[in-house]
Amino acid sequence: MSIQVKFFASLREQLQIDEIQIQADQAGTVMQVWQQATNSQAIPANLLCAINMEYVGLEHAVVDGDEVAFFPPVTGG
Amino acid sequence: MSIQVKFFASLREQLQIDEIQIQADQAGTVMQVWQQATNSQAIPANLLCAINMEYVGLEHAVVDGDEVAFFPPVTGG
Amino acid sequence: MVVQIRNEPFDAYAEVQIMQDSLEQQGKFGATSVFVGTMRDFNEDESVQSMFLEHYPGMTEKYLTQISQQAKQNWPIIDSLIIHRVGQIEPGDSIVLVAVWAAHRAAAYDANRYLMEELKSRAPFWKKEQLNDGQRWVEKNTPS
Amino acid sequence: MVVQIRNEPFDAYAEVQIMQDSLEQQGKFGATSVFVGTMRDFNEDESVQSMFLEHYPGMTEKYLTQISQQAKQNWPIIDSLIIHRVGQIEPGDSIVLVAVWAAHRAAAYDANRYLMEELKSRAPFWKKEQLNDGQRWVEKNTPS
Repeated sequence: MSIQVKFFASLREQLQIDEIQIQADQAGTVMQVWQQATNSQAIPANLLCAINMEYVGLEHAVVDGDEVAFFPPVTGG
Repeated sequence: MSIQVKFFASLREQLQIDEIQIQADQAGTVMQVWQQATNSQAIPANLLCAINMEYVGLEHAVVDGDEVAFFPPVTGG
Repeated sequence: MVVQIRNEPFDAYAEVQIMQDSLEQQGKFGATSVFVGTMRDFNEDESVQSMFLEHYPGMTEKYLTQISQQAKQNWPIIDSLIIHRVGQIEPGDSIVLVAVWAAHRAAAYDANRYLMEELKSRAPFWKKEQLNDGQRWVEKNTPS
Repeated sequence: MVVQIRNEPFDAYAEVQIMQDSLEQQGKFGATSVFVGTMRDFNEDESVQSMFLEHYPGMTEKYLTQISQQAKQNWPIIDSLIIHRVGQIEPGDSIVLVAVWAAHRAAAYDANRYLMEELKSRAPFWKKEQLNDGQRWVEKNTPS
């Protein structure tokens, strides 16, 4: 299973990861994607997550080919 | 006592009076101005009144030199 | 704070830009709320050819100035602009423009809507519509 | 229904006029509500020199399209326009434009504010401010 993982804004700078592709043997959750992609760093307060550009929670299931994104609270407008 | 009286919009057309100056011997109310200016025609529902370009009620006192205006509900904007 | 009554068509968005460029507090406003009322070519299921907008000269300006001052007291706004057409108006013409500049959006939105609701409910303007088969006074404005 | 992300400065009121001129339903809209967010030269008591606006390409357009469709379901509106800047932004530049056309004012006002609140709370954009002595990420938007 191959998952594309993206980080944005202050989170991208803190983790020093822009984008990473991870491989997993079995289906998992967004939380497990975070742990694998960040080497189990602590989850920031107010972390936002999306799968394929739709907001989801940390317990949401991830399937092969998904794009998972992590980012801080948004500040547009 | 001299009072300038103005009528607007549909009311002006119905009464066929644009503007009229009336004389009165003693102080009165907006209601009395209406009666004198219109020969005591019935007061329309939703009649609006102003003295010197400020909204007032029919019982408001009128003094010499006032401009009194009568008009229907407003429909600007 | 600007209030204007116009006898001729005006370009609403150009007017907003002109006033904005003249504001002293450049860099201070983060939020601008603009409302434009435009003449439609139908009303109450009837086609409307044109419209005559009558007003009470003097009282309209006085009233619109009062509500502009009230808006400035009620909300932290930087400036406001009201332009209202009178006279003969064609479909597609701008009838009314209300613009409010503020640091933040809540004040801009709230003050703009306050000005429009006060204008609609109390400013002494009256519309007479020219229909295919005659004319009629618009009897009242909708409350919101 | 138009949603655009722009890398370059845009003239907000000219954009409203261009979209308005292109609407098929000329003579049908009586109310236009426009909101423009502009970059200020200070924030949280500090002078801001410029700003970088990052976004999530693809998700921003998808999200803004979703809320535009939702607005059209929730209110009787004729059309809507959202333009949002990204990249390097200077004080006085327009950041966001939301415009809504409707027959009547309540729908125009309500849908416009809905779009701005949804955009502010959920659209994936992030601001980084350049101050006199360094830079900082804006941590959160105000709720109204």
